[in-house]
Amino acid sequence: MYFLLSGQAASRTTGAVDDVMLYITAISLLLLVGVTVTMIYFVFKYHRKKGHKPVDIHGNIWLEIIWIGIPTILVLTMFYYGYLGYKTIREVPEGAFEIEAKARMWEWQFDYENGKSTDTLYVPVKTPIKLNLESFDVNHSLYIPAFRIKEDVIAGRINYLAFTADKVGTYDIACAEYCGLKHSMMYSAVVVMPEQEFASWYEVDSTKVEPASEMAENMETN
Amino acid sequence: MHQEETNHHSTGYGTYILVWLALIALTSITVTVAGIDFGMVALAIAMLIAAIKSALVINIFMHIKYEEPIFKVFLLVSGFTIVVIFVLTFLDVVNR
Amino acid sequence: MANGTIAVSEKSFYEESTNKHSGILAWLLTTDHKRIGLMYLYTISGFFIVGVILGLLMRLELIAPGETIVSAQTYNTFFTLHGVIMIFLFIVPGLPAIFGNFFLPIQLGAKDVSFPRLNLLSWYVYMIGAVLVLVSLFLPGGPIDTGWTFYIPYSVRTGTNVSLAIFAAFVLGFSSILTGINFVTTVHRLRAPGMGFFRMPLFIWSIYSTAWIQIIATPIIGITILLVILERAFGVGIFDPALGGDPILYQHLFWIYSHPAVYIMILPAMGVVSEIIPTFARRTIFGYKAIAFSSLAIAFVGYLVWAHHMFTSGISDTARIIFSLLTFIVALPSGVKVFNWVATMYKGSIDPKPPLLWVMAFIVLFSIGGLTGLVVGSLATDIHLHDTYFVVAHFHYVMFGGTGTIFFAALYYWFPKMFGRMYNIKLANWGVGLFFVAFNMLYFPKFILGYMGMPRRYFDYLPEFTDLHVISTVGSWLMGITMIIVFGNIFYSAFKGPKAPRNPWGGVTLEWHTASPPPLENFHEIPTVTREPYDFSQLEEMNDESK
Amino acid sequence: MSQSNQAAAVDHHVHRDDVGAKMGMWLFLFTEVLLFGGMFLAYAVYRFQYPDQFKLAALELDTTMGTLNTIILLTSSLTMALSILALQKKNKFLSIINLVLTIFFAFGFMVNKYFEWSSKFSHDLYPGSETMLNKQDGEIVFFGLYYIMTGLHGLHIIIGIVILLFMLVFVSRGSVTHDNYVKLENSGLYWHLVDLIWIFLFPLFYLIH
Ligand code: HEA
Ligand code: HEA
Ligand code: CUA
Ligand SMILES: [Cu+2]
Repeated sequence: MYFLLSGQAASRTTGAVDDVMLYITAISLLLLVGVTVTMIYFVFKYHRKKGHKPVDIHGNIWLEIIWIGIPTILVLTMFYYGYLGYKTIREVPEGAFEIEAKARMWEWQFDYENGKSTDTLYVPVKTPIKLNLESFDVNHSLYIPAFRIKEDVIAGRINYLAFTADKVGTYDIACAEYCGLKHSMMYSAVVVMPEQEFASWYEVDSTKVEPASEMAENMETN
Repeated sequence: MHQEETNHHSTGYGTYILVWLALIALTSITVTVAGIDFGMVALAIAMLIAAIKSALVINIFMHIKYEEPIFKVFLLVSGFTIVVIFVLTFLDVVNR
Repeated sequence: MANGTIAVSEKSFYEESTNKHSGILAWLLTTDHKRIGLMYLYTISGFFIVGVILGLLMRLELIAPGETIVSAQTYNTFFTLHGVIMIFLFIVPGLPAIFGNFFLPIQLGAKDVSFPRLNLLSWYVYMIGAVLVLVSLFLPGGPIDTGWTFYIPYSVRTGTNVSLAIFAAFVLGFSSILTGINFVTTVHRLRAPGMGFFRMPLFIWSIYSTAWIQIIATPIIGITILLVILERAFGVGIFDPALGGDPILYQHLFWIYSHPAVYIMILPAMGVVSEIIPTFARRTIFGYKAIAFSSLAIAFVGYLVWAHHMFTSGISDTARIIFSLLTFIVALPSGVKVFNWVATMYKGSIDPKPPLLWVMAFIVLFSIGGLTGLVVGSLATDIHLHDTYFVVAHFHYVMFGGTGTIFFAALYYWFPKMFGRMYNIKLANWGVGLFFVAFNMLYFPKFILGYMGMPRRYFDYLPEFTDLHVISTVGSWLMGITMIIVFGNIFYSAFKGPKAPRNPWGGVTLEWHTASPPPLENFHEIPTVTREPYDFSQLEEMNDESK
Repeated sequence: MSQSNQAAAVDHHVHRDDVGAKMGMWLFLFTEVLLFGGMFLAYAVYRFQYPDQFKLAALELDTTMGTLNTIILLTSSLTMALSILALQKKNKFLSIINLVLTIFFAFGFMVNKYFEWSSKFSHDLYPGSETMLNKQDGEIVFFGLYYIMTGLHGLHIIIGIVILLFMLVFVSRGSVTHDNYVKLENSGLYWHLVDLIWIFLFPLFYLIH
């Protein structure tokens, strides 16, 4: 599934999710093609024009067992695989770098431990990050498609989202929970920087809000 | 479908009055018990008593005892549904 | 299968009425289940077209990023209304209220449902709900803009007419409950002599299972909606986090109904499939009991999986894992059905007339929808795909490709019985073919969009998504043309089509034993059932009778 | 049961199916149970989240009033059941007396409820009031639930009164009789359900200490 987004996996979770996707899709495709081809084959083979006499077959207990049994095994493996991927997504490694991500209609705000506050998320590469999600008004959802992760930002509670970016670059952050008029414009970005660069950015003594990413600006003026 | 079929049993005025007395008695028990501090068990006792009371009402006042078996099956289905909803919701709530 | 059912056809139910009135009043005051079914058909089709036009407008807006034809607020009300109309006015009541009403009593060999007046009341309640939806559009405040899920706290904060619109959903739910009660009672009390549970056609089994979900699940949405209305009116604090409420509890309550509701939508459709395949393969159904019980199983297991809509909402990890597991289990009974249907074609004598073609389209489209349901049922992938176009694609495949397709299949299967006329077969074949192409063009790109990270309920989108959106929009135009052909054929034939015989397809369930259209009390004499539902050895006998 | 049902019924011109009617009523009652079930679920979740605040808030409720109403309602259930039984035994007079008593108790319940609510209101305890907004979250939720659940229950009592008044007319006019009383029986079922719900509401709101 990597082909869908250009480039290699942007984070650990990207690969984990894509693998599960590939697995389920492959099995599903097999089943789908199997069912469709069999059906169409029967329609031609037993077409009324050919004058077969229909045979009343009431059922076959073994067949029923097979087509309950095999799919059961298949879906259990799908579940398990999905569960493994999910663990990768939810586990917060010891000593993760914590950032408060706050949502309001219709913008994001990221507060760092040292008091820095930005509207774009800056993180060091290859470092586990934990975002604590908090809402000022209604529900939102912090979604980073490139990392294949999202978690709702629910009013009145604090959810979390964890990730480790593997590749330097800038990735979109979207809001994935409907939150009113400008829900579709509630974009921001996560800027993944080399560790050094991040450290020097982080140390610059400034609490002023950085300018929004270009993306967010473009969307706003639309 | 004739009347006799639905009007079968031998419930008399007396039975109803007895059941009513039992309901009143259970009510006073539950009120009294609530006055004593049982901590966590209190809720369980209160619910147990409420369950006994409703069993009485359903069985005798509402005649479920004397209806066709399918009615009891229905009752089980709806009771079961409630249990399912509670259990699965609490699966989330308790573990949050 | 039956004896003594030769309808000495004099008057059809169109010519005879349950009341003294004539003209429109004869319809509005009727207690005849067939007329009520038709009244549902007309009104529900009407709302379907409204919903579909909203869909078309949405596609037009989405043909390019930025504002194209409507403003963001209008777009938000569009998808909300599209969702509300499609779910509460079209697809939930659709098959049971139209075809269930019309054919359940006939297939049971009964004169009517258990509570005919209640049946009429359900239709009025439905209409009241529908009118309330429409009224909510025009009151100050404007049309509701919350999405059809009405999530708290947005639905408490927004100034649009949320209360009235969701109250309409409450009323519609009431109608749904009344229909469900009526059908369960009818199945238990009014089966013709000789018709044990295992001689019931599978359509009845599916309607019966559906009716149970309607009874057991709908009250939950009722109370949830009432709570939202009270929250908006008085600030009672049940859901509003500002007052101590829990928005996630709202989501639980909402989905406790709304997940089972998706099986209210699909089960009757599966029942219709189980009718059509034997008729056109002219052999008995494969695995009767497996299909019958899988309906009950779906109704039951469908109750255990609701939180798969909440995998990213912050419910506990334990809950996510168990709900994901249960979600995978719910796919099994659907699989059983699919496999048995295909097996029913084995060694049949297959005549691919339009109803069967619709069913074949259904099997493919529903399988795609269902199998992608597994993708979103898996925890890892759903975290990524939740609230993206992938989900939008999934549910259009199961709802429109599943139930919608079967809506047409049922219409094309039972049309001769309901209207006593026949439609143009060739045009009908074209309709199915075009539908299949248009459908995939319209919705398949949405899977890819979703995987690329396009969230749903988006008025505006990033430029890289444009191409796929354009394909989808063009698909919607093709779909529009298809719909005109499909509906046009039916509409024309209802007035001008050639007279249909009693049994045009060679079906054997009870409805094919009576006249087309049936007389007022369905049969001149209550039939006695002596065979299984799909026993085609009686076909020749039947043909002789009708001569 | 399946075979015989209809066979017996067909030859009657107008087909009457009392078991069917009762079945419909029971199914309807299940929907009521689930309607309240949703509320009880909300109650359970919040009681779990705010155990102490629920206790605190419940102190404001008047246990005596609640107990009194419980007894009234249980007694009305008795008179309801007696009314049906009396009619079955062809004692129309006793049936009417008991029906009137049932309605009387129902009114009594509502009067009691009225005083209870109005005393809350006079203490400025209602959703959105100033006193209320100054309370802790759990207490606000408790009162929200209290008003909605007892309010919804009260609404059912009022509907019940209307139904029972109709029954009173039917029984006195003789359209509900000892061999055709399924309407009265179904009204009874409804009435007992209202009682049943109260059996649970009572300890959950009035008896938390
Ligand atoms: C008719 C309606 C309908 C039906 C039948 C289904 C059927 C299923 N749905 Fe779907 N669903 C919806 C309507 C429906 N859904 C709607 C409307 C939404 C979105 C709501 C919203 O947010 O607005 C939704 C959303 C939705 C989600 C949430 C996605 C999200 O928001 O993140 C999930 C997650 O698990 C899901 C899963 C499933 C599953 C597993 C099935 C299964 O029942 C499918 C079973 C069928 C098959 C599997 C195919 C046939 C079987 C075979 C060909 C062979 C057997 C193979 C195996 C078992 C391996 N659905
Ligand atoms: C049964 C259910 C159903 C059906 C049939 C449809 C049908 C369609 N839906 Fe559906 N849709 C939903 C249920 C359904 N939808 C739901 C529940 C949602 C979620 C809402 C929410 O987020 O809250 C949704 C959301 C939804 C979205 C996502 C919106 C968003 O998230 O931003 C989109 C976007 O493209 C869309 C498009 C369409 C289109 C193009 C059709 C097309 O089928 C329309 C194609 C048909 C035509 C174009 C025919 C035109 C007809 C005529 C011109 C008249 C015919 C003439 C005569 C009869 C004479 N829908
Ligand atoms: Cu914030 Cu959508
Ligand atoms: Cu679901």
